[in-house]
Amino acid sequence: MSTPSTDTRRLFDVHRGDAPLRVAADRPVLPAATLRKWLRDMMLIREFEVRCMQAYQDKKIGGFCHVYIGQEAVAVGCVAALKPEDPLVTAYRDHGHALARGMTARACMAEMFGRVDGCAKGKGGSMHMFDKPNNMFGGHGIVGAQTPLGAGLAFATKYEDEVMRGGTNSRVTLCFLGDGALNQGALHEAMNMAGLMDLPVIFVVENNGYSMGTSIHRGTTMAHDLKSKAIGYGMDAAVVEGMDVLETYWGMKDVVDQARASSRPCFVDLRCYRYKGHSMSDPRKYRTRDEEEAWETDDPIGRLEKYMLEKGFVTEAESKEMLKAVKAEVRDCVAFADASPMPEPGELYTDVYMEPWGPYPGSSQPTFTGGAANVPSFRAIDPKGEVL
Amino acid sequence: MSTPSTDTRRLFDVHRGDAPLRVAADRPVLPAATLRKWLRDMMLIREFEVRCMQAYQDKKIGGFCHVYIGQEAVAVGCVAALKPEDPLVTAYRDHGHALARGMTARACMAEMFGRVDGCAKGKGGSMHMFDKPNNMFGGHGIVGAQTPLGAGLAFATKYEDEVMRGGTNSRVTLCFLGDGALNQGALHEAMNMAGLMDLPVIFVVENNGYSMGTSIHRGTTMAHDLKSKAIGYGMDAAVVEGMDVLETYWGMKDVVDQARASSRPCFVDLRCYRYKGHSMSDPRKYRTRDEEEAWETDDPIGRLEKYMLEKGFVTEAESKEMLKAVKAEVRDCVAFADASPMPEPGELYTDVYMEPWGPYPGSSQPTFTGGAANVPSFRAIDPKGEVL
Amino acid sequence: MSALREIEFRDALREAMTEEMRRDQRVFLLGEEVAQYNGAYKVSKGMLDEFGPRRIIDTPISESGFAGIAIGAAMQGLRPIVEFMSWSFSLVAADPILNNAPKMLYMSGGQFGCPIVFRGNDGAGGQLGSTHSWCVEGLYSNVPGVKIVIPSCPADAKGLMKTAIRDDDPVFFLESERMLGNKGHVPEGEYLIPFGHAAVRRAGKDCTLCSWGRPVNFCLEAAEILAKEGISCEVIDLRTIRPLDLPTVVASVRRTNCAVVVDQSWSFASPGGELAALIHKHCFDDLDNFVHRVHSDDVPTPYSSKLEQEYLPNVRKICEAVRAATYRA
Amino acid sequence: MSALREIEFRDALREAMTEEMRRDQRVFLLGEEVAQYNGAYKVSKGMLDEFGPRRIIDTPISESGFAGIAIGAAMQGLRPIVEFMSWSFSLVAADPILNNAPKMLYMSGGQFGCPIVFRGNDGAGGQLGSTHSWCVEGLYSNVPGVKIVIPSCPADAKGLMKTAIRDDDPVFFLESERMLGNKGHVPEGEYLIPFGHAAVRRAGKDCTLCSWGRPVNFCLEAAEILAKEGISCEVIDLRTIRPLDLPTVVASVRRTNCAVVVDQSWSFASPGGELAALIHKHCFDDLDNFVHRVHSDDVPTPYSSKLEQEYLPNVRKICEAVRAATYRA
Ligand SMILES: Cc1ncc(C[n+]2csc(CCOP(=O)(O)OP(=O)(O)O)c2C)c(N)n1
Ligand SMILES: Cc1ncc(C[n+]2csc(CCOP(=O)(O)OP(=O)(O)O)c2C)c(N)n1
Ligand SMILES: [Mg+2]
Ligand SMILES: [Mg+2]
Repeated sequence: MSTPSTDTRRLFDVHRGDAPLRVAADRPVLPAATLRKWLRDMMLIREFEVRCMQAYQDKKIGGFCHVYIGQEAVAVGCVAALKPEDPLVTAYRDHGHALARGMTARACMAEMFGRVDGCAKGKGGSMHMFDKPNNMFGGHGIVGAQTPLGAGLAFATKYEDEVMRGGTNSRVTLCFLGDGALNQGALHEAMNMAGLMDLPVIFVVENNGYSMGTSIHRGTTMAHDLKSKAIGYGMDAAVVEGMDVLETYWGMKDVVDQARASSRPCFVDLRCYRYKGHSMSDPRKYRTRDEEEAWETDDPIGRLEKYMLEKGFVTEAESKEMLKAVKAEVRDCVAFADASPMPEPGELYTDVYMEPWGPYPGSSQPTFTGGAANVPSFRAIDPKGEVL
Repeated sequence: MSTPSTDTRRLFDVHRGDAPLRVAADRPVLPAATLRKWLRDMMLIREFEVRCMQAYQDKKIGGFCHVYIGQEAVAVGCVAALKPEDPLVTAYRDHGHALARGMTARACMAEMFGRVDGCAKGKGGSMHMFDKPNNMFGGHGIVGAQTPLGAGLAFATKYEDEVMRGGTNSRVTLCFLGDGALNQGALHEAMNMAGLMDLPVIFVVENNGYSMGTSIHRGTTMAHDLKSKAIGYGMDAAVVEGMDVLETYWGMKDVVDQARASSRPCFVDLRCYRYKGHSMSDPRKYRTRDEEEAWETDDPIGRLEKYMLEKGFVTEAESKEMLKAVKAEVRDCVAFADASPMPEPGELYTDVYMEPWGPYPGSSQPTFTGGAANVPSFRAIDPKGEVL
Repeated sequence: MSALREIEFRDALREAMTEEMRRDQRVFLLGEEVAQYNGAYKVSKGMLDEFGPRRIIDTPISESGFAGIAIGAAMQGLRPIVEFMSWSFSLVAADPILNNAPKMLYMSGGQFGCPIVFRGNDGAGGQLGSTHSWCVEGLYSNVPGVKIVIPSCPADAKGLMKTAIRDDDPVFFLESERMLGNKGHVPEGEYLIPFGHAAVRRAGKDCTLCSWGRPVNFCLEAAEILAKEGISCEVIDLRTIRPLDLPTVVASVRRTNCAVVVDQSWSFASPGGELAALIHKHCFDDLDNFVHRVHSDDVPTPYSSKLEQEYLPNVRKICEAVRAATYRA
Repeated sequence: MSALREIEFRDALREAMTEEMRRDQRVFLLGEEVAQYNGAYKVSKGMLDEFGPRRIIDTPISESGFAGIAIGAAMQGLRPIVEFMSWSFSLVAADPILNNAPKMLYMSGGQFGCPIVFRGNDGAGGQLGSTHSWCVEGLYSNVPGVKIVIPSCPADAKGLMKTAIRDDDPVFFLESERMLGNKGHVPEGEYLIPFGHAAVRRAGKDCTLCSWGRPVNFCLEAAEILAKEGISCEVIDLRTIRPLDLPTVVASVRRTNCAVVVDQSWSFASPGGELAALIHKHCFDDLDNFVHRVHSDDVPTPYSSKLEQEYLPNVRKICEAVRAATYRA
């Protein structure tokens, strides 16, 4: 029952309760080249998303389009804490993860334009970015649906290592989810099983404080202490800062290293903010401009840039140059996507089955082309044991 | 990943971690008449279930049959803590709850025999016992499915009181679930919403330590401290003893009274044991005879009887008489069920819709009989606004 | 006759809900973003202001949970309206909506009904991709105990929604994101449209076109084109597929001797396939050709606009099917 | 020819799984009670002993969770077999099995397939009541991207299961609690039965009886009875309904000019309805009567034994349908 007291929960303050640990200051200074890459990657994501918004207005991109602006440090910092062979899976706000993981801006943009050169030939779209070579197991459109998949990826890497190769666990799976996904039952089933089966999966809640127009306090109990949700599954939990890529990296590195060593799951409350609306059609009436500005002044890109300037890892000129190069890359990817052809109608009927028996609009003729056709054809045995 | 360490979890020891509070000793002595009713109710459930097992062997009862032997104190103690108008909903192991709530043994047994005099005319069966006059909202066959329903019943009672009548909450809903249901996502969605919406629902986990052949430690993380699962939803939680009806009653009374006063949900880890197998076909190889015997010596019926003898609330002769009467009642209900006719084939087609438009094997003729037929028939408007 | 009032499909839905909520305190609305956000698609715009947060209720993203809560509330006598932002998200709630709601009355031997309306967007919404473009009638219409309503125009949306809310059984009400902005005449004043009564949207003599929901509009467009080719189509809008107004269809096919079924769901084991089989049964001696069918192609919904257009039932495909069915191909 | 080996349906399934697990380390089995309990229905009896707890895995009662875990594992290259104790419990996992598994390949543009077998008991198990008696093919066969196998006898169960495990696509394998104890000849040695190849179980000339799964056995009984009345039935066991071996059906109906479809699911929008519509389409000029259909009645499954018997497709109903279809009623 919504009671009047509900209204007081409307305030966005994920930072009630435990504040994220700040650990970066105690850690070694990272190589300049590493930070330059991160800066560039964050710029790329930001510029990419800005262009997406334009392209969406221009009706080049269809469907829903959820941009990642403001959360760049999360994708970049988390991916940096992984090895390339560690699987990653996420929800529908997935462009940032795809790019951070190494998908080219061209393949990503072409996908959103629905073109053949998209990562999924234009069949998946904005919410469903898959990139096998980069161990990116997709964006997933149904809230929470990726969380059992994440546990399954962890299960599989461990099974491969331990059962098939007789070794020990070597990979950790990162499974991102939004704070809204905390309330989907699938997550809880996945967390319990991850805990029981000792699966090296990290559930990273990108806690940007809102699911669409619902502030986390209106939709999620114990929003001020999400770790409490992990405790019920006997799982380790951490609160990590997501608006500062150094903090994100170091915080996540601890978590990832520990999960790899222990082969156990972990839950991360990763504090961040999305600057834009939920999707293109969201006027953000559920929060104040003040709140937005407060977060935007704490911008992760500006922060890293400042740090690097201070450390002398980059000059202002270099940084400008970098941004220029990134902008060029994004312009290029838009041009590329624009030039890429629409898929032929015949593409409708491919990728439905690995071993197809179609296409068959209106009927369904078994036309085997794959493995099953090559097996000894044992047509039928009647119930009395006679081969017909 | 199942690791060798799993095996150590196989031991059945729900009593690791918090032991249930024992509170009854500090409470007033209850009237003899009350306790006599409880003793009789527990005897009735036990004898009823013994007869069910026989009738199942005799193939008078079909399908699955899950008996409640050993858990009698739970149903009787919990129901005693309720008011008659408080809704109750449970899972498929539901005969005990139905009887404790006031369903006649006749209606219950006839239902299991699939006869017209069953509580659902033989259509529901053992797992689906509904009794509207007694506010028993069913046994439910799908593990966990009743938990959102329980939250919904609590929502409705509160809505009726507060929105429709302008009063304050007056009723509490009891929602039973097995320990196996802890791992169904639906429960977690229901708990979160109950917490958010301040629903006066009590989730009573009948923690008998096993879901089929799976000991709770093999299927559920944090089995030694289930309260931890409630904490993630900001919900009160209690551990209550289920093998002693006085403890169950007083423990649950505290919980129920508090939920009624606060109009808030609560989670109860109610410790008990089922003496028999999961269903009729279960040989119980997953646990030792020793374990079973240890629990059976702590029998709730024997315990109450002993207490009452000590207090002089009942004599040995009276208690024997009571058992005899109960046995007669159960024999009678079996005879009644046996004599009750099988439903006519036409019953197949009733109770599908309140406002029916069938039966229609193979076709579907709209034959309105209910409210919708009585509305002004506004046949059609074409898209241009002309009434055709 | 004064100027006809034209309103959007979403407004028609809102009028129906609002009128019924004023009339009956037991009715309430719950779902994601229905209250403070005024509805993801603005169907419930302003309803929080009128009815307050106890009757217009925002929920977390817990379809299984809130569908189940609504069912429990309905068992206790309330009359919930559950908004699924999209029916595509109802798969996570398949158990409560299919295993609880439609069977409660039967399993309880008539004791507990479920007067409840589940509603939301169904079908392709425009490049939403595979996970978000379900036509759930392809799955759910198999299940007895539910009533399924799929309106094609604002006037029907209102009249059918009011009937749905007053109906004592669980009603699945399937809207379309692509139609919410469609404007149409909606009469002033109260009216209800009974379930199981098809509307003949256009009279014709050569071929009976049967459809429901959004594709009805494509059928009307196709009929216009085909009329110019000399093929006269009768367009029947079934409005509800459970119950299904077979008599109206059969009467028409007995005159036209030809039928084409247009159904947005996948073909295999679909309501369209069912209707085709039923027409064959009841018009066996009347048909000059087999019943032709137009469906979404039997593949997951593609994202790319061109593919999606090709995938969905469209005017071209309908015209082709009618030409083939009437031997004018 | 030496004495034919007869084993139970459950043993046939186990042989198939065991052989494939010996052959391919990527194959593993998970589900409720499959390991220590040896399977709720003893299908996996002894497999824990042979393969150990890392490949035969007990799960909590979390269908959505473990189905999703299996799908994730399949994306990574493993080949899980998921046991649903009953397909009735798969409704809580509808989203992963319908929205993830069958669409992954498409949504990823061919990058990630899901080589996975979901298996378990389907259909009425004998007085299990409304919630536990689903024929999920009535719902799930609408969905492209899955393959659906419904064997009727132990030999097929083995050969089709082996094909299912080797298949690179998600396969829904529907067993029947009522058949697990059925004995039948199962050849020694390895064999696989390809999908999409129907078996003609009995040759006949007056009427084509089409079915799959358990009711095939009723059709054979009915054919025996009808033969005595002078009606010669051809009984076709489709074995898989996605893919559907339409050519075999059509060839038969072109000879018999009469068809009856027997499908255990509810009638509306069912695979049986689909097959009827397809027969009408492909045999329009051959049929002497409309395709008759036998289904479960369009009501929730009743508990009472007598009602349940009446509710299900049974020999009497099949005989009546054939007599009506052949104008001998
Ligand atoms: C099961 C389901 N229900 C509803 C939706 C619609 N929906 C898409 S995103 C979203 C909000 C999710 O918020 P959150 O998880 O916090 O992620 P964020 O948008 O903040 O990244 C909703 C309700 C969906 N996709 N799936
Ligand atoms: C969703 C679902 N999965 C599986 C089952 C099969 N099943 C019925 S009871 C049961 C065990 C439940 O154990 P628990 O919840 O502890 O209740 P108890 O039997 O101990 O009373 C299982 C697995 C089911 N009914 N529903
Ligand atoms: Mg969020
Ligand atoms: Mg238990």
